[in-house]
Amino acid sequence: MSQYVWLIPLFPILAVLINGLFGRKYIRDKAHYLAVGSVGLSLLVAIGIFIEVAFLGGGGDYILYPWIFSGQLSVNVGFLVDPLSAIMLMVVCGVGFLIHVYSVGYMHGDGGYYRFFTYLNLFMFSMLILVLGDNYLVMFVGWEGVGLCSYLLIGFWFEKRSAADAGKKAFIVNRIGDAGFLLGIFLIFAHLGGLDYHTVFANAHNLSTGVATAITLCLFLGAMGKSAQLPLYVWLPDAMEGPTPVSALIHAATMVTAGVYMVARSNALFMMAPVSMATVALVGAATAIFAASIGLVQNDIKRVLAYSTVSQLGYMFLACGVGAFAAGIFHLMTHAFFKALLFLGSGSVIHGMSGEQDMRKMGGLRRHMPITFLTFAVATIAIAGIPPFAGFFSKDEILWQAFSSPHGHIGLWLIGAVAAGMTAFYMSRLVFMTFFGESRVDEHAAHHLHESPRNMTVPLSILAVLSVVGGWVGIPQALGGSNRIHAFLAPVLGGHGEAAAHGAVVHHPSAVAEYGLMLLSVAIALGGIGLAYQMYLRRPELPARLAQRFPGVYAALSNKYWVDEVYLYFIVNPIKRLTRSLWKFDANLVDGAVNGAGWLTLWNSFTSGRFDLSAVDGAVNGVGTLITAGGKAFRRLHTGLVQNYALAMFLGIFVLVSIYWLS
Amino acid sequence: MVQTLNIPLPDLSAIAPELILTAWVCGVLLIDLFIPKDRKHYVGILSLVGLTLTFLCSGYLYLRGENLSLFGGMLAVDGFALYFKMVFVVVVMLTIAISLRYLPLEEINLGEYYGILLFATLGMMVMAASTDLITIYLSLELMSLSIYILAGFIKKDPKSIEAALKYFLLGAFSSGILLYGMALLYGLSGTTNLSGIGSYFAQHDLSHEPTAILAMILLIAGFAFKIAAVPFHMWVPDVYEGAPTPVTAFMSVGPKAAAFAALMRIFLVAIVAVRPHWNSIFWGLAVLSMTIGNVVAIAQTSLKRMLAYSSIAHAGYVLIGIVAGNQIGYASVLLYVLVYVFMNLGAFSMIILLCTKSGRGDQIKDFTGLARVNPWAAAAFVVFFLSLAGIPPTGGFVGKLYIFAAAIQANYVGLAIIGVLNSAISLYYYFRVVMAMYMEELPGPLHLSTHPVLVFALTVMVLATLFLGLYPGPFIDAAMSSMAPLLPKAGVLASHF
Amino acid sequence: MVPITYYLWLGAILFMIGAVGVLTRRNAIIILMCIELMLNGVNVTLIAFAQRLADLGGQVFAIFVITVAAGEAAVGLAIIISLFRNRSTLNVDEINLLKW
Amino acid sequence: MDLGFFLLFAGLAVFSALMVVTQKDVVHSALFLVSTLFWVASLYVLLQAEFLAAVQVLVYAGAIMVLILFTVLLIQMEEVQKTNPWHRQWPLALLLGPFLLLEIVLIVRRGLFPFQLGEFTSDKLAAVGNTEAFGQILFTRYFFPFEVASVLLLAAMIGAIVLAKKELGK
Repeated sequence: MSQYVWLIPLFPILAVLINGLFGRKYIRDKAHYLAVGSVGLSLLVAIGIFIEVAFLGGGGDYILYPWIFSGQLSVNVGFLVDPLSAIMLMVVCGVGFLIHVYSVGYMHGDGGYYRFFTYLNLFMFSMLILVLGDNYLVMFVGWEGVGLCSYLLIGFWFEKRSAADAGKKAFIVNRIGDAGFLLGIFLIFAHLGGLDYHTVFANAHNLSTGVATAITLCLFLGAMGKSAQLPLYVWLPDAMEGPTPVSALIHAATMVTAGVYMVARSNALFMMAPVSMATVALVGAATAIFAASIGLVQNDIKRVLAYSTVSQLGYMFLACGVGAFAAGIFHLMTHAFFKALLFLGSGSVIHGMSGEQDMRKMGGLRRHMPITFLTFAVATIAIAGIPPFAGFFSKDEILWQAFSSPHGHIGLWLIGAVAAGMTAFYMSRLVFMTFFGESRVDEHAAHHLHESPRNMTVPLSILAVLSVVGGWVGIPQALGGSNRIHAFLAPVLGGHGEAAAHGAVVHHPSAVAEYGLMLLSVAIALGGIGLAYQMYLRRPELPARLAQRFPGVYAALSNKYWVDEVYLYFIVNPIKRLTRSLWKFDANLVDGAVNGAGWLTLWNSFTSGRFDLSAVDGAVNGVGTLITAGGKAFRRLHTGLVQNYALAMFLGIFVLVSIYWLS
Repeated sequence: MVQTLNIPLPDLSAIAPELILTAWVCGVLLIDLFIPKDRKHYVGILSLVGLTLTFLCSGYLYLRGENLSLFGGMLAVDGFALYFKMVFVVVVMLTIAISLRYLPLEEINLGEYYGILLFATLGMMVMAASTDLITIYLSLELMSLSIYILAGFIKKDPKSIEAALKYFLLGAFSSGILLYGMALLYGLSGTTNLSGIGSYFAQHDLSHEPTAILAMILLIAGFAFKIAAVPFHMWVPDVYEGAPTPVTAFMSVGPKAAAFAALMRIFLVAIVAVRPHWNSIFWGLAVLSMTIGNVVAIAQTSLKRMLAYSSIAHAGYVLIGIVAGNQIGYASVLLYVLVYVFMNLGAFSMIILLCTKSGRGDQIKDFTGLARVNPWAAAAFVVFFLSLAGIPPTGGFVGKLYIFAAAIQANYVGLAIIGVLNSAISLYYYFRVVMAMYMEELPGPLHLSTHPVLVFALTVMVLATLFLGLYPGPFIDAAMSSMAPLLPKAGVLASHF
Repeated sequence: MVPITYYLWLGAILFMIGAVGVLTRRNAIIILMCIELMLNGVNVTLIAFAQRLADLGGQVFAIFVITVAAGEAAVGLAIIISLFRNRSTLNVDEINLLKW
Repeated sequence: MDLGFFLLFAGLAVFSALMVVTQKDVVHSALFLVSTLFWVASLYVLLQAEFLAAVQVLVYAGAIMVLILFTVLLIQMEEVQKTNPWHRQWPLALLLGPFLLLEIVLIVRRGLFPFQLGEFTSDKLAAVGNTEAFGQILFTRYFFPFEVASVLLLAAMIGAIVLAKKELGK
């Protein structure tokens, strides 16, 4: 079965070609047949492969053809089937398939129906290439592909200016990360002489710590961009401008986890670089608590989920950083189930509410949307970490590893535990505000309020089941399970100083500690839920009073710690001031000589409304604007006067000769 | 005293490609006189036949592994020269293919167009093969003069003739500078032969001779003008915008590649002794070209100008390969040139696809909603842009991969970082066009004027761009082995592959 | 015997007068003539070297430079004539349709 | 003796060159260019390049300058004369030019130029005759560039005709 792995990405790309080239004229609103069908076929193959890998011991490296085979660099287009990629396949194809089905209902009647499915399938193709590739270069192919699709899909409703801006923002931040990843690849090539995983990991132990640190930090920069970690997380909340199925698939379940996958895949490299491990853990932990705290006060239903995603991704990196790669992947999987479910559920709510996303205008929806409510509640319990739901097992394992692993630290555990409490709180808050209490729905929307169609609720139900049982593959031995997923992933991820298998330490003196921590984290989760219950159901006036009591804290949280603004003031504005004064200096100096008019206009363009603060939205847009303005400025040098050009050449020669003459 | 002249004729079969082409130009120009005005495209097709012959001939010599020095060291027929010759012939064939429809539209359907294009080809071919300053200068001028003429071919269009004037004045200025450098080089070493200069420099330690460095700077200025590296790039946007689009497409790849070929011959063979100096200058030029090219491209509204700046940036990328100075670096120059031919010509050809009697179709906004009208055309454009931005799985990615890998291997990590960041920026402006094509609604009816030959050429370019990305191995091999004749002279040890 | 340096200086001076002329004069024809001056500077350099080196290569190079100059002048003047028909000016300052 | 002639010719050449650049009238500039070319040709004679001197006068001062003057006459220049002949950037050019010249002058003064590497010493040239030696070498060693140059002239000719001829039938 494994040898047919190439079929998995083939189906979606065929659908892309057919839908993309004939969609507008011939297929139009039937685009989903091909789109959903192709992903379904991929899912079938993926299931077959998974069964083979899990139970029959199959798998291997399937080389399609040699891609670059000349010079010192030799890379194949090959697919690697091993436990890690098998799990990723199941997550991507499974969740992807459900979301495709859901999209049929959600996107019904949209003008860009065929376009949507084309992009979505293209995304599936890229993501599958990413997880299946047997070397970094093929992974990078997928990596860039998912980035492009994300860009196209965030900006899908391009009529909305905010959507177009969000696309731009995502794009720029991701490019920073991608550049890091690419540099990491080059460094790997330069120091290990190859790019396929086998060669790289087999030779990783020859790397010096310094080189390994450089490589892994570059790789992690890529992961930070793609997986929205501090400080590159800013694009993900804005990415919610895209259609909700996109948020569910790309910005929750699959693409954003690519960074985690990459770090886990490169575990052999990361284990060589303690500094990088510590960085990963710290960034992960910081992101987890930081984003969770912002999530506490957001009122847009999708934004809460977005910050929650950022926070949960932080958990996964925390796991990787303490050497518990399997735990990271485990959480990646369970998170894919319940976060996709949450997003789809919120999509169902938004759909029912005729597009309203503000939770303050919801309430009491459980009566109108019973299936959505039920499934949403399941997902909330799962993410809050209440046993025996999926989230409990994966999150608890991460916390335990953060505490007990040789790379771990009690501080990391503490941060994780507090963030877990916050998670429980804001998720319950979301449920209480949306589904309970009195209806605050305005009349117009209330009129249309309805449960979503079957093709949306069925995926919700399936995901709900998965959110419950998904964690059972990783029940720790301390609770009488066998932690199958850990054993399953061990050939790829295990063995690297991780505090042995979770639960294999039952006889360890700290077994008591493990039970204790487990209970503690459940208690924290329940506490979070209880607090939310108190604040939003029992005494709804409480939040407002708290906000009044602690205006600073509230403002900090609701303004997302002013991160965008900080970027603006501390990075963008100084650069701007610098360039402006440089230009001014230049302009004064050269003005008389080189065409003054050009320089004046240039200076003008800097001082005029182009740099209007209010026009600049956040740091990243600021950087974009900055580059654009730089372009506009340099452009003015091209005065159209041929002798200015000749003078530039002459000046170039003059400078070069002078440099050498003086030295 | 009566002396008989014995003109030493070598085995002419080695320069058969040039001979065929020369004969063909004369034939084409003569036959053109008898072809009626509305049938001038036959001249183009006839030229294509001649180019095919030239290509086959070059290919035969290439496969035979010729490595000769002719005319007393004036000309080399080696893998390096033949590789470039084949690239040039492909460039010109594609240029003719995209011109067939364009010329009648602009009412410049003259047979001489093809004749002069072939002259330019001849110049480029000789340039890549030259191993003497005199031949390099003459062939460079043959190429440049032909392009001055082609740039101003739409005489009634003030923009076209303005482009010709600007290119001519600056080109003549820069070739004067180049010539001065060559004269100093001649005075320093007593010969115009590249290997002769190289061995003289090696024997007498001239690596810190101020005059040698002055000559080197002047040569750099001259060549930087031709390859459009900052700050010698100022002509590029204006000339690219004004010239007839097929000519722009041709200019952006052909002469650039030829200049790189001659540059490599001069700098790697003749003045390799001052390598530390020119290397640091090229480092600076590469960084400036990439950064300014990419940043200014963002601010453009005209697609032609945008592509002009992007071609400046690409010159910067290619220079990285030369700065790296190892075998992969040099080979990556050859590889990148090949990839660049297809992707850049392709991008310019898209403009021709949109060109109508009423508009030139060279604004970015002209492409709004193209994906709705013709998804095939839009998809082709996306392929070219992905390749230009260096996104896998296209040829541009493989080319950039090799260039940056070479830089890293040669320990120019900073240069590689700047290059990678720059290619990150570049996607931004390429994708503005993609967004316009895919995301925005059609403002009005959009007419694509397709022509079977143009469509065929576009298909070839798309497939080539993709093929180079998906299966680049043979081409990398070719680039590596073509570079081999120059490596010993450049002091690079060819490692085993 | 005149030292070669004098000839080189003369060549440099002619070259630089031409170059400055290219940068400062606005008339396209005069710019073309200034370029011819630059080429003359180069030729003086080449021929001076040729004599010092007792090698005729420099002289041959110089004659090719003159040939190219002739070709350049023909093409350049054709462009200038064509331009004048179009724009009725030879002022390169006024020829700036293409910019930015 | 030689030095005296050199100084005379060089001085005249530089003076004429300066006049080319500074004269307002194109025709005056052109005439001064002819003068420059002539004095440079005289220098060629001093350098034992008699053939080149002849070519310089015949081709350059003769043919090329006539071409330029024809163009000048072809184009009605009245309007052109009225405007300011100087580009706005002249101060900078005038600042940089002499500076760069100074640098070049100082650099080439220290240049390590080899001496008499070739076979055509003054005595040999005097015996064989410059023109003959030149012709001999042009058609043997430099045969290939000669052919390239001929192609170049052909291309230039065709191009000039295409660009300069008026559209027929319009």
